[in-house]
Amino acid sequence: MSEHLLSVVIFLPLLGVVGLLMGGRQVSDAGARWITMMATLATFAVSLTVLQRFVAADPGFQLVEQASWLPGIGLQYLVGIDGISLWLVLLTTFLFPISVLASWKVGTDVRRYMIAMLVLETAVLGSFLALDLIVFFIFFEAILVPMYLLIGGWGGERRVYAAVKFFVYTMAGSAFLLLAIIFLYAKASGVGAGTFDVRVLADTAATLPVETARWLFLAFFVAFAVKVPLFPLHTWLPDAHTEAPTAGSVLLAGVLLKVGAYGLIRFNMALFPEASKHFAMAVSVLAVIGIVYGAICALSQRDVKRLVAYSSVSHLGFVVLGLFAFTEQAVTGGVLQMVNHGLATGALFLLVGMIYERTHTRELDEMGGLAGVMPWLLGFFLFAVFASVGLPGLNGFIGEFLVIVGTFAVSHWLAVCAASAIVLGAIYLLWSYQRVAFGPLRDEHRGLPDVSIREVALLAPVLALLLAFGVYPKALTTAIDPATKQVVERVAPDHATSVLPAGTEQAANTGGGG
Amino acid sequence: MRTPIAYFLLLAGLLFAMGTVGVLINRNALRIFMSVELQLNAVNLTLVAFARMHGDLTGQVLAFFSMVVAAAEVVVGLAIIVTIYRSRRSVDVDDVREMRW
Amino acid sequence: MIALLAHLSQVIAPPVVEAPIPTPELVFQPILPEIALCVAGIVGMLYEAFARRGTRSVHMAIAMIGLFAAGLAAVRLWNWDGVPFVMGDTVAVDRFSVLATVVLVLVAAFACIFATHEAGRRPSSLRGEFYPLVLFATAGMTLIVAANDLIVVFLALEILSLALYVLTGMGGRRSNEAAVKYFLLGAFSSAFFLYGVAMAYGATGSTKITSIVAALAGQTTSPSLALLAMGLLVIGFGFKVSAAPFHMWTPDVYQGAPTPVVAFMSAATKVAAFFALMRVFDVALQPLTLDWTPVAYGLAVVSVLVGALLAATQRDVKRMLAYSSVAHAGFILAGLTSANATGIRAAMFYLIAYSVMTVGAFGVTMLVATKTAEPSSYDSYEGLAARSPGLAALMTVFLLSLAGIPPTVGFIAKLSVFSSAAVAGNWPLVLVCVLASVIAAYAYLRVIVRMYFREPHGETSDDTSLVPQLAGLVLAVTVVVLGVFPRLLSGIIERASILRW
Amino acid sequence: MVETLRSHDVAALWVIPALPLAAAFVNLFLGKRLGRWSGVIATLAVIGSFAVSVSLVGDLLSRPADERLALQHLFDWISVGGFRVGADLRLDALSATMILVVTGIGSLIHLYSINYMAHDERRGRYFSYLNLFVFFMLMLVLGANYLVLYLGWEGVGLCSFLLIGFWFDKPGNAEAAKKAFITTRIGDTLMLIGLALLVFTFGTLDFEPIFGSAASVLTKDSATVIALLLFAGAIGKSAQLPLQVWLPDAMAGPTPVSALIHAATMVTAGVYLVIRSHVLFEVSGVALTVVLVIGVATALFAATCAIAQYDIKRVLAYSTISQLGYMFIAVGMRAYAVAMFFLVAHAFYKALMFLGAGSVIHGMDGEQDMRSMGGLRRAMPITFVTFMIGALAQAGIPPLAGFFAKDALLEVAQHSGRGVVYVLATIAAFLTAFYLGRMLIMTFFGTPRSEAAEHAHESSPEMWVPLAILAGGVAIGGVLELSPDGRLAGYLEPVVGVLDDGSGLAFLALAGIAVAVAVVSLAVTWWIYGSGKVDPVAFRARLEPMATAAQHGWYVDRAYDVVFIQPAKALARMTGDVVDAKVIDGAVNGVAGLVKRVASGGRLVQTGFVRTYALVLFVGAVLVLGYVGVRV
Amino acid sequence: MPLDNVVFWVFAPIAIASAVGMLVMRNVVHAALFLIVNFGCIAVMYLLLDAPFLFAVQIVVYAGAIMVLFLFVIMLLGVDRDDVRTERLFLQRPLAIVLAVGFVAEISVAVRAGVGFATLAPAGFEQLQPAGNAQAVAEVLFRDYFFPFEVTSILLIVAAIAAMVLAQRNVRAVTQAELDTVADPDPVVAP
Repeated sequence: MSEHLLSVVIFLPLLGVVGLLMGGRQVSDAGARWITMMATLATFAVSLTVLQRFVAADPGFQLVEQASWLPGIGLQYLVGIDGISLWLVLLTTFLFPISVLASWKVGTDVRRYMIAMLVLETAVLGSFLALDLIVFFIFFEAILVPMYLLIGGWGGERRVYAAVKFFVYTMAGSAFLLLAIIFLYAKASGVGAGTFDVRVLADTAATLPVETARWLFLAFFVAFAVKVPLFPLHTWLPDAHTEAPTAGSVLLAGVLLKVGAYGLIRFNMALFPEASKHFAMAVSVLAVIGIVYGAICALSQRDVKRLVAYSSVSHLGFVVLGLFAFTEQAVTGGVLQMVNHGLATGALFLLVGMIYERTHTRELDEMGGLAGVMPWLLGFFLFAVFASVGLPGLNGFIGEFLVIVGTFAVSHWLAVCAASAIVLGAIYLLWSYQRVAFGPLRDEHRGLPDVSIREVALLAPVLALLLAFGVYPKALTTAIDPATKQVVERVAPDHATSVLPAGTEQAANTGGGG
Repeated sequence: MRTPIAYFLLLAGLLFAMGTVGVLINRNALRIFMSVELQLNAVNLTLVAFARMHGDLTGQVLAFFSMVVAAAEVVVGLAIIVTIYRSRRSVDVDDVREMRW
Repeated sequence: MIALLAHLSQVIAPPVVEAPIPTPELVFQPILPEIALCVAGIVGMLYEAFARRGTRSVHMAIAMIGLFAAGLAAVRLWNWDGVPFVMGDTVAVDRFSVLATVVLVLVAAFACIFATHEAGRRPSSLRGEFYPLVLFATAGMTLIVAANDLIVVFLALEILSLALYVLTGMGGRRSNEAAVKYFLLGAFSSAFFLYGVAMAYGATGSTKITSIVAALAGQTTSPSLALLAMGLLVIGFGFKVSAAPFHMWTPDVYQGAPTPVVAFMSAATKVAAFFALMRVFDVALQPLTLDWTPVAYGLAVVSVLVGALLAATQRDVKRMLAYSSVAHAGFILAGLTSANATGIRAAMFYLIAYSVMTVGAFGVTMLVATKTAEPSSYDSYEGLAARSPGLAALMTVFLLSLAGIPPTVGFIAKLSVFSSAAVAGNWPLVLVCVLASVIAAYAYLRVIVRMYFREPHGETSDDTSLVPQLAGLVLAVTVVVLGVFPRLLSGIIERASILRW
Repeated sequence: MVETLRSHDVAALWVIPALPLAAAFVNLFLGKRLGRWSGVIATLAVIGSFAVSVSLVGDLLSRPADERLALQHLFDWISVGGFRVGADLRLDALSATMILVVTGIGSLIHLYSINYMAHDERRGRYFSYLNLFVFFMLMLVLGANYLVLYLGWEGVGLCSFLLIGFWFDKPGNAEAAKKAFITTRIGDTLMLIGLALLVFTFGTLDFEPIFGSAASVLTKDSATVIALLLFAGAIGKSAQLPLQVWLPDAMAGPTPVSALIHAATMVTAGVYLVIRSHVLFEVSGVALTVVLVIGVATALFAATCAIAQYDIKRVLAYSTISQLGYMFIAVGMRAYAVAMFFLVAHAFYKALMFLGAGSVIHGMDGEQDMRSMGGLRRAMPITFVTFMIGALAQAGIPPLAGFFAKDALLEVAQHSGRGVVYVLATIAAFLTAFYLGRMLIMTFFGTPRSEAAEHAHESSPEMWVPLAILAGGVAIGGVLELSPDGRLAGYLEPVVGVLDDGSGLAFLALAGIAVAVAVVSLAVTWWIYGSGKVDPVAFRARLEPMATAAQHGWYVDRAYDVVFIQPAKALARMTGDVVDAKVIDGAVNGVAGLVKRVASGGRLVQTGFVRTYALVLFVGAVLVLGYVGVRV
Repeated sequence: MPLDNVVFWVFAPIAIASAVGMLVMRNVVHAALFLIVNFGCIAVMYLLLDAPFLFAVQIVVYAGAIMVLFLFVIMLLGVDRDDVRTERLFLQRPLAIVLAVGFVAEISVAVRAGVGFATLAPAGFEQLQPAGNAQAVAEVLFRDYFFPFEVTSILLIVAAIAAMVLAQRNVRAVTQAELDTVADPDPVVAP
């Protein structure tokens, strides 16, 4: 168990799948729900032991497992965890039980639904933990299928269109990824033994001619940019989000998008530092465009889910901006923002889903005054809204602040433009909240029930974390920091890895609180 | 003999090409099949010519084999054509296109 | 017959030295698989001929025994340490052919299982001769992969072709059409093939693969004829493996032929033809590698594009699978462009993976919407998941594997092919292949969409009987297991990929 | 100029904000069950933190002047790669003053609210929001670094949003709430950029090191940039030009809220911020001038608007804006002590007037339009008296607190030789007295002009007791301070430094002028509105369209709507519905469509004619052999 | 001019002409007859190339057996009337001709490079076959190629089975039955 901890984390959900399959038709819907719940909870528990065994100070990979898999081409099963992936893994294992609980009401083909969920969890965890490019790619691709089934099977009216779009779009992106991986592999096998081990390939990539490295960077980048999604490759997201079932949206926003950003920091930067620096400005500009553009698009949406989807585009722009600023603060902020956005937007989608379950509409124009009938639900909603508006004290703020501060060292103007999105964010989120919660109540919405126990049970942990990480983000950063420090120093050894002007370290350390 | 081997080869090639044309422009299954036979004969001629060129008998043996094959093919082919004729009352291959696109 | 008796006599009485024609000493073990298959075939034939009311189970039993025996014989050749070439150096004995033989035998076995079921459902569809014909076809295939002489290759090719023509025509009206198309084009292409053999003979004065390579390596002969031979052989093989532009027969034949037959031919023909192709091109024409790799390159590009694009527009599953088999031929060729051990291994892996998936896919196809007039049209798949989830699940696994989605064997296969091509530096090719695989994925997705996201309409009913589903399950499990533990297969291939010459 | 203070740790500092926070949570989750008690709990909590504050401040003042700095480090909030921000609290003379105001006036307003909200079934929510506001306000003023300050800064914004929109079923209120938050958010964002710039230059956000090294580290320009960015935040919060638009609408909230948030405390946070970071402003210099100009402009602008209002609360709102302008004038002249004194005084009399107005509205059953009031001085004497005291105080009638504040300000202006400022400020003072007089007369004098006015009744003790207390404070408030270098200045000295006193007209002369101005203006109002010799309506009619324009805040709102909001909406619609849907997504779908078309084109080659197939095969053959022919 | 040259130059044109004839004849029976002529010419070529055994086999097997079989089938099916020879496929014939020409060109290029148009066959071919051509062929056949020879037996068996299977009447019954069930999707249209 202990030496295979990560594998256990990855494959535990599949145990649930086995259970569901073994049970066959005999498994009742309720049974399926409970089996899935147990599986996800168990996974969460195991991931907690990972957290407990994780050494925050160690910047390298921990709990590494290595096993030769396909020696013919030097493929091996290689997983490991570091400060960057640690919290993403926990976020995943944390969000999954909640999503399962959120989909308690799903009535059709419960077994298939739950199987899809569990497979999805394994795939996501795998892609966060894989250190072998092919293993990563396998999990990365494996994400598509269950998500595709979830969207297409239990989604809204245009679900098939959305599902296929999601699938083909992402797959087209990852085609380039595969291509680049293979190229890298080819080069590596030219140098030494063929392998897909990131850590080894990083050295190989260093030997590549600059031009080649840049092309490879782009190939990787496209794949991940689609997943993030980065402007202008984002158009699959609103459709997918809008049509997906609640849990689908939650996981899509909370976890799947992070895989893209994670890929950027884990592979693009680790493998092609020079190229990363070379393209940093371009990417940052794209990110900023995405930030503002997403916000502006959100302003014009009439569908709540679409609105939140565009807000995701905007927020993940922050993540990418942070990652490519290459200052420790910014990168850490970016990673932090990944986790926080996962929680905040996840919460938003949960709440939107609950509202939808009651009002059966996602159109802002068909809501209003709901705060009167369900004060608690809308209260929670407001809480989540302010979390993603970036209110200090809630988790959304720290990430954005660090990103902006960190970007400042690189380019004042990018930081300023990004900051402008803070206003826009306030505008569209409050505007939508106002249209949902305030104003006169519509007759057909009279007497709608407020939150049920189940809903409170699944909301409470998320909201609690929104507050906790806002008040004490250090809980996250202590683990993230060493890893990002390493990345930054690898990418930009010459360039200031910290926003702090030289010589003020002392002041910074002694100043606080005297 | 004084005739350059190349002449035989070219003749064979020519016949083969004509056989090909026959396959392409005929609508009658039997004609198409005959054209195929013509091709095979051209190949046999090539084989024998090469045998002569190399001065060993393998080529002739190969030609012999190809004749056997041709015979077998004819049996099957004609049988198939017969069946198609039975089900469609025609040996015009252009009528046989239920499946397309 | 006569010939058989003749050599039986030789078996009984070893040839006397002062016989007018000295017969070389015979080693039968290497051709035992073929013998087993032929014997079983003949027995089956006799049974069909003389048993008044022949029952399928007996046929099945005979066939299975024959296949099993052949498989066994083949496996016992794994550690063969006798002479590398037997039967007057016309047959090579190496693990390469052994592996192929085993695969072919297995494919044939599955085909028989499916056929038995199909025939049980529609007595008129497949008749007793099916089994002998499959056995003879298999014999031809096992022979073609072991052949060390182009003429044997040609003969074996003809054996399997003739058998397949007939099998194709065994169904109804459409299968007649398929048969006639298949036959005419097949004869046409085999003429090219034979011409190629002739040119090879002309170029080197021999048709033995080993002596051809020796002759070419020695550069004693003019390469131009050899090149011509290469070109013509490419055409012949290209037809058999249905690589574009020699693929035109594939969709019609796959759509028209009885499904079990398609299951058999789609997998087995590709395996046999490709293994033979590898032997001929990587051994016999090895000195011309620099000349034929570009051809393979071109064919690969055309095939993947044509296959993927056209597959994406089909409305009939069997037809779609036909185009996908074109695309897969392209992928395999892409692996062969590297013309080295890795490439060959990749191609072998891909072939075996492909046969598993495609046999499974067609097996499921056979069971879907059996009552309807157009069982394989996409409409029949609408709401399959709701109608019979088991079939839908199986089909999904196979389709995903064909699409190369992890963690199925299809992905590993594509990966190894691409990487070998990449290591050889064929960049544009890999790029095209990757993009094509995306398009192909979309093609398979269209079927999945219909199976899962559409409501079943009309009173279509599927055949959900146990045996074929079990067979499908076995294949599906293989797909996944090999996808997760590819070593199980690659380990064997490692040791089988050495060609003797 | 700021000699660094020797600090000492105080463990109990956190209690001050903690109490209201706790009460907020209690009220939030148990509000329904507590019923009436929720108000009591809330009030007790604030009173409690007032008590703690008093004791801590006393302790602070008991120390020698250069040790009046108490710090408490709770925990590391952010700590990333050497950049470290602690959750640190800081108590010095400045924050001491602020917390006393906040908790003191806060507790009075809480007390007042108990009755005011008695009939609202959501009062649990109300009090929890109110407590939450106090918490954030305390964090704002107690923060030992800019980030904690920013936390409070945004928090109070949030609470103001919640409380303005408290009665959300009226659409207008929700609108106002959103407007308030977003408008201030614009300033806040600029301020955030300022913080980023601070980090960039100083590597920290703690007050001590920044102010300590500002003079040496900052160039004049960078100082200007930072200072102005911070000031932008202040402009938003304190509703100065050009972001003043939200405050009048914010009156949609319950009146006690207006009293606490939009008069006494939150809106003064801007002043606090500028005073807190005066070092940066001084290094810049230009920034101070900007502050001064904005202050003057706002003071005048808002005063003119106040004159034309009918809604009693809107009068107060504009007067608040104008008074805040005064404070910034003081700050702009580096008379920080004066500004602080002005702030405190204003907190008292403006809270007083708002509560008074609330009591009037309460007595008038929710009527806010002064045209339907009149003659209320009989119906509600206590309210009248207290309100009057507040008004006179603001008008600058000695010996009330307001007089000293304004007088000190004018004196500084005069002595520091800023003649223009002096004149403009005096004009503003005249206008101030004018609209106050107008309000007084229209509300309390003359004859009742409506049903409600006739049946108006005095409010209950819970409501007038706070009024009385505040009135007392206003009355004796002046004692705190008899000259610019009075006690408060003394306390603040260690923080804000001493004001270099210039020379000019004597104190008394200035005072005389100031009082004269006030009295004259009040007389004029009496002549217009009270004496009956003039018909106010006709008088106003003569001033059209000026009057209406002023009533609508000189149409700044509408201008913004036309210039910013509508274009922005159009842009958004364009981007969302056209660019994204048609262009970008269109491109994606276009590619897919292209592939499809190609495919279906290629499909047609599969004609079903076996001879076509043969032809294609032969084409391939010839191509391959052609390649061979080339190779030969 | 030596005799074999004469023979070649006499029979090669006949071969080509008969092939052309086979292509252009309206009646399939005539076409078959022309093909027989062609085969005869090829047989003569075998003679020229010192392959008398194959000369015989060619006459017997092809002209005798195979073509007779063809004619038999033609008569059996009664399709001996003139064919419709209108071409419905776009560019089919021109393309066929052009491609064929190209094909010949390619072949000749290769042959020229590989063999050379002037090279004569080595003399002394007769010495290889003292006991006559048939004997020699037999030796090669049964010494080196006995295994392929065995394989042909399988091939013939398959052919036999094929004929049996396909010739069975009930195949047609089935197709008839299915003709009723399966509706012809759409009538043939010329693209």
